[in-house]
Amino acid sequence: MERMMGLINLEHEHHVFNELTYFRNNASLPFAGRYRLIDFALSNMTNSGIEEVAVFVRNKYRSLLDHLGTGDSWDLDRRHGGLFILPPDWNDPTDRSLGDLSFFHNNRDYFYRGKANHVLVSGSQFIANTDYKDAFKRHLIHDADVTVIYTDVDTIGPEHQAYYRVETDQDGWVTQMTNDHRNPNVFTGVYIIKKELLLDIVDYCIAYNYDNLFMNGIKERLQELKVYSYRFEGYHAFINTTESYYRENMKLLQEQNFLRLFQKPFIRTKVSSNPPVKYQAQAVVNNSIIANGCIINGDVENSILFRGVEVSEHSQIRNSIIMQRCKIEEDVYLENVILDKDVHVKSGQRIIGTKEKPYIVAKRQVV
Amino acid sequence: MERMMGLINLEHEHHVFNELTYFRNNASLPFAGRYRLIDFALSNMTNSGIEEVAVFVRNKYRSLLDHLGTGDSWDLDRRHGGLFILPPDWNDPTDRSLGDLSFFHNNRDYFYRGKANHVLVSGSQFIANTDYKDAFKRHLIHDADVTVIYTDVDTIGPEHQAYYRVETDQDGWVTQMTNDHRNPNVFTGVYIIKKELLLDIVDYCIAYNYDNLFMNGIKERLQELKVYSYRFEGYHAFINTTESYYRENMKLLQEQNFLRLFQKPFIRTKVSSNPPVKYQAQAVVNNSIIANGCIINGDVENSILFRGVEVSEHSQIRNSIIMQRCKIEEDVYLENVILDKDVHVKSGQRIIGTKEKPYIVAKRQVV
Amino acid sequence: MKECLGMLLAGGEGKRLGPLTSENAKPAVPFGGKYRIIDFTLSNCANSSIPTLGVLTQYSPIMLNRHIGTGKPWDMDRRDGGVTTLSPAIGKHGGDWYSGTADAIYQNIHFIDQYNPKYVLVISGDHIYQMNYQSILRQHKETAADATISVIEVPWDEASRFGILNTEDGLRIYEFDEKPAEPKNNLASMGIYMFTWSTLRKYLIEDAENKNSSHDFGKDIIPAMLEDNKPLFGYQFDGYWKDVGTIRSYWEATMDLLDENSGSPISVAREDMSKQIYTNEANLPPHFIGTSGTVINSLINSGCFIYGHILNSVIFQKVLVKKNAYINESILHPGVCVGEDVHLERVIVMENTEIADGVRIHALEEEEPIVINQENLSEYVAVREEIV
Amino acid sequence: MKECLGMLLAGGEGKRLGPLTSENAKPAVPFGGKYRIIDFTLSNCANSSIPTLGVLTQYSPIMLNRHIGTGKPWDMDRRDGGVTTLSPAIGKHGGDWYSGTADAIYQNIHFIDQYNPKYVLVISGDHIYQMNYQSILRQHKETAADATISVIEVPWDEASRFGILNTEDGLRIYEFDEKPAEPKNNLASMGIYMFTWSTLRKYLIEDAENKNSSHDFGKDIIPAMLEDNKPLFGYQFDGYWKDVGTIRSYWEATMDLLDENSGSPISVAREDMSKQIYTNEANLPPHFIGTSGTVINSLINSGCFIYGHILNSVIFQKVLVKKNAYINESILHPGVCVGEDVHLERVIVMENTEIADGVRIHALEEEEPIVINQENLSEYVAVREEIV
Repeated sequence: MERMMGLINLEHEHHVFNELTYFRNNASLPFAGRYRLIDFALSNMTNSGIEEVAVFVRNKYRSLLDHLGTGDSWDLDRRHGGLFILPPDWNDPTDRSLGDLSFFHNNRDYFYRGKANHVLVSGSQFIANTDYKDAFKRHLIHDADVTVIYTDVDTIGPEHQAYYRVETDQDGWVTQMTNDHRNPNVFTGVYIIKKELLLDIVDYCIAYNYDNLFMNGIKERLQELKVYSYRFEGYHAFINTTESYYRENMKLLQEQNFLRLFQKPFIRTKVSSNPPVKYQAQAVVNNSIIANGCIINGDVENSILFRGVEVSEHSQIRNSIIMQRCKIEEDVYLENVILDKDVHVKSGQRIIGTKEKPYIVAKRQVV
Repeated sequence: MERMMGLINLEHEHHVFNELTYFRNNASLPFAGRYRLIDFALSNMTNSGIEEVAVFVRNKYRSLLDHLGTGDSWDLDRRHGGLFILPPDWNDPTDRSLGDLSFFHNNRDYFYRGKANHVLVSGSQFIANTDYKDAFKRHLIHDADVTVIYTDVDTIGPEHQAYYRVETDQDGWVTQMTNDHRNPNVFTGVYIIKKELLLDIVDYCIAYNYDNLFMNGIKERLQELKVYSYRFEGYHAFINTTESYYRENMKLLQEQNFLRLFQKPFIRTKVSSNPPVKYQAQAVVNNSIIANGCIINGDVENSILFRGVEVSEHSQIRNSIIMQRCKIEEDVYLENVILDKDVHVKSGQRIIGTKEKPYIVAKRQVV
Repeated sequence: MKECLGMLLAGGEGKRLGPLTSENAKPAVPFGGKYRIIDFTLSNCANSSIPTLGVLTQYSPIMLNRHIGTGKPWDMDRRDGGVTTLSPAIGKHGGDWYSGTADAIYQNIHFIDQYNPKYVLVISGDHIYQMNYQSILRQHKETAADATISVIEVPWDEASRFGILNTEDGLRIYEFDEKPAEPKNNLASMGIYMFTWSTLRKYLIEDAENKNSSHDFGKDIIPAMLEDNKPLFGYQFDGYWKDVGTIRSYWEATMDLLDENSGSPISVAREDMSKQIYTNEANLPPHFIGTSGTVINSLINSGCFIYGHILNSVIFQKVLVKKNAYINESILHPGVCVGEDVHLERVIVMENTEIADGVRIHALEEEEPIVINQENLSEYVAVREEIV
Repeated sequence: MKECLGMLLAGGEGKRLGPLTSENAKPAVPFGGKYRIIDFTLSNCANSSIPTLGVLTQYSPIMLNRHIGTGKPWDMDRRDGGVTTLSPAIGKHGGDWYSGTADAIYQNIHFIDQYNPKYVLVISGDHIYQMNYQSILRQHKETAADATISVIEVPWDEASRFGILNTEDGLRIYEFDEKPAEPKNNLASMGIYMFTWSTLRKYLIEDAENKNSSHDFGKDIIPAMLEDNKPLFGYQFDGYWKDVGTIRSYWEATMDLLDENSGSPISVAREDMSKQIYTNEANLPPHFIGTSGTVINSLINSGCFIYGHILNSVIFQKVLVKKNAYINESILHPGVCVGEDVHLERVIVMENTEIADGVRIHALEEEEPIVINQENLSEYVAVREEIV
């Protein structure tokens, strides 16, 4: 039986999140009221029938370990397969591998162990709710070495700059991957590759001292490999800057976007035991996304509240992202603000950022 | 309710295992046919009713992660509590902590999160099969700040040198911890401490730039703290050199030792799906410990065979430790040998080490 | 050996809950915006470190079994112990359905014996309350009782509706009065029993052999123990406790959740980590309040889309409330879809019911709240049209 | 939606296994030094990626329920699906015990429907074999069959002991012959059925309404489908397959494990990672062979202490064999203790039996192997002493 295994490769992900990633990896950035960025890549994999997923991560992975736990929220707490978080821990003095090749080289066991003969590779910054079953079917039908998933974006923004553009012939075979700013066919960072080939490419890259498996081993060798393309259609976001992070959160406040991202199959995240949201007598909530555990007695508009946020009476929140367990006292006014986890805003405070550059308050601050 | 949480602290463990620990942490050293050293500390904790255990580990922790998995073999795959492996991953530029204090300082969350108000701290090198319920009861009755567990050794060997000796008054309160070679009351590295006090000591040690929580924060402050002693009686081993490793394995071939170590409660380890041992027509096995999955058609005496070892006809194995999945072809003679995992010994080979310095073959060699 | 094993009676049919239990066991009825009734008892066990639990089912257990699953939400997916659902089985002597609460335990003596417990906690899965069972165990051990029964003070004028425990000083029980016409006391049994297993085991076997027995704890086992002058004690509980055995009490207990001063479990769980309520949670997105939505004094769970007006109501997951709908003092179970311009007042809407645009259903203040499902919806709609 | 759901019939009493099933369901009988009979079928499901499985129990299910637990050893402790044990339950129309194999599935139609599967695999938990059910599913889809029945060639002279499938070219079944006096074919049904659920569902409902039916797949459902000329096919299996329904066949299947050329599951599992056998394993230390022990052509599990002589035998976990004991062609179940100077030949010793020093028990070559437990041991010992 043809099967895929999963790999979420966080090496080489470009991101500019400043305060938001001082203490966490970009993959564990909170998103859309109760998720972390990595939930999308991970859920898309399990929704594709994948039963073993590895995560290559170099640093600040503590919150990631905490979030993923035993993998049970994704049904990946398995005796065979399951979830493997693979931080660097290499002790072979003869090892000469560089960049993400170090991860591939030092984790060969993971690839050999599984029954799968294809690998679905993904980053954490392409956000969508999908499965790759159809892409896999076409990958098999065309007997492709690699199938790259791309999407057609309406407006090219700075967050797309870091991704290659895909050019194909009329049959869908990839002819070039470029940085052409006018090409709207943006590679999503997601691709399917034959397992044996992947391991060959690892050897090749190490032999030639390369440090980026996709760039050096696939993109630069398109002529030698059979690389097919698969076009993803559907709601998506690329998130790799504070600006795109804020904008993509806010976009979800348009109902049709929220629906398109969260229709079935559901994205899974770590479960918690928060009770339903309590709206109190003075609550006025409008066009907002509210996660369980919140208690609201104030005025919330165009905002996203993560789990366990408290908003007291006579406070107003506008166009803001309020992360887990923040406490907003009375008579507070917040507009275009991002509060990281556990922020406590004292009574009477007034904070206003801009739409282009929201005001960010780091974790656990009292303001 | 008074409860303990567990901490296995691998920092500051002294060991000289050479080849055996090139690719693994000392805590994951295989022992007694199917265990790893850490199984004893971990099982003793769960057998004491502990439901959350953290492991402080600095490097070569990949085989440990693999061995411990989701913690399910120890019933630690929990939504609340469970098993936390905490390698270093710190990103606070203001952090000045040293030695194991870095682990304590950067993992305060772990201690605050749990319901327990006492911490059972252990290393991985004291091997015993026990629970600490009685020690905990006495710790509570005496309202001790710290209760150190010691044992009375018959013969002092080099493996005991690294451990303090415990001196007490007649009521059992610890008066001194020394390096006195004539004192047979050897500290096991296991102690129970009030959680709040532990966190205070962390602050104290960091304030004074100390780098060893037990030595600087407890041993040097015996006068200020109420440190009680608890004497462990029962079969045990200290394993921190190749010599003690080999000797303590061989000691288990005396039936009464094996029985004393493995009577109830059972030590738990990672389960596998190996079938029962198959003894073939020419098997001659004598005074040996044989783990599941082995197929034996040769002559095995005074030896320990780990899971999945194959011994072909006309081969002889004497006083040896053969780790997982080794394959011994025909007409081989091995005496005083340690084969690490996946070693393949070709037909006709003859290897003889000494009792004091067994011949060690590293992982995956073909000899 | 386990010190204390729990046995949770979840076999009740709950007939007085009407349509709510027509296809579903009472303990599996949704409650509190996110939970099922049994979650409160299961969470009590989890929070009380009672890690080994038998759940006795017999009536329509599929939903219940699926809800409990491996027991993971309550950390009861243990290798040794954990949660086990126990349905009646054929043994050497042929099969029997459970014929009473005591019989249900009797038929599972083998199950209990394999853990060799010293104490057995017998509870039922159809009350809303938060209790740490370690407290009743502690008192049970201190008084060296054979049985300890949790009791709660009820108003004197309601006492005749309950099983009343008549006690001496120190809460020692000398009489059990089932629904007394003239109560001597106002301490009502909560149906929570801590037994010393060796004693209970003996009485269960004797009771099973007694052909005249109804095999009930309250009617047979406790009186038999009292007759033999065994030490039985009351354990006084003074927290929130609510039976949800009728549609009215189910609705009232739900409304209690909206009153932060009622002491009802959800408010307590927010404040106290040791009193969390766990459930087998769907992994749903947060809810979405549209520009036309308003919500006041209500609980809303994840996965909902709210474009209408919600007042004094409890809304479960995956509910859609369209524009200009007006929901007051009502309970919407998971997956309900409420059309535009719908008015509901004092209505309980069962799972996945779709209510078409413009429908209006009201139960009057003095009436029992109306329970709606897809099947009976047309009756109420017809009534409305006639009135019009 | 699940493409294919498994239903495992584990309700059999296994009367012909004598004392082995007096307190234990047949699927829970120990087999192969480490396993229980049902492990082979459960492992087949795990290895075939059939992650959703209903296990139908009714006879003495406690041991079976505890063995299956959350399903973790087979990776079936899943959030959605996984393994569910199904005992008979009281529904709206009162309760019924399962009265036949088809009735057992019929009573669980609601369980199956909730997963909305396209295909349902019906298997039983009392045979020893290794099969990837994906192969039978693949053939079932290719032939667009309504039912595909796994068959195995049996010797012609034994064919009349089996349910024989008479087939046309391409293995299309035109007749099912239950234990034919004069078999037309030697393809025996293995009791493994792949059904298209929509078709099976219809036949189950019809069959349930038929008062004259015995509600059995082989006797009622398959013949009814054949009568309607539905496309039914045989799926030919040619691996190792053994019924362990009698003491003699149980013993023979065990002896097969010692013969590396028999193709029996344990040898296969050693070579082929995709055919592993999983069980709910106790976490025991390796076994210990003392200086006075010898072991030849035998299987020994962990937790044993061997000081005697073991030949052509299978020894389960936690067995102690003392000095000068001599065990030949025997099976020692978990926890057995064999005294000094004991001789056993062709004996099956049940769990936790203690055999005193000097006892000798032999079954002759032509006799059925003797099954010993603590209760009947004295009879055999007495016999021995009389002979002496």
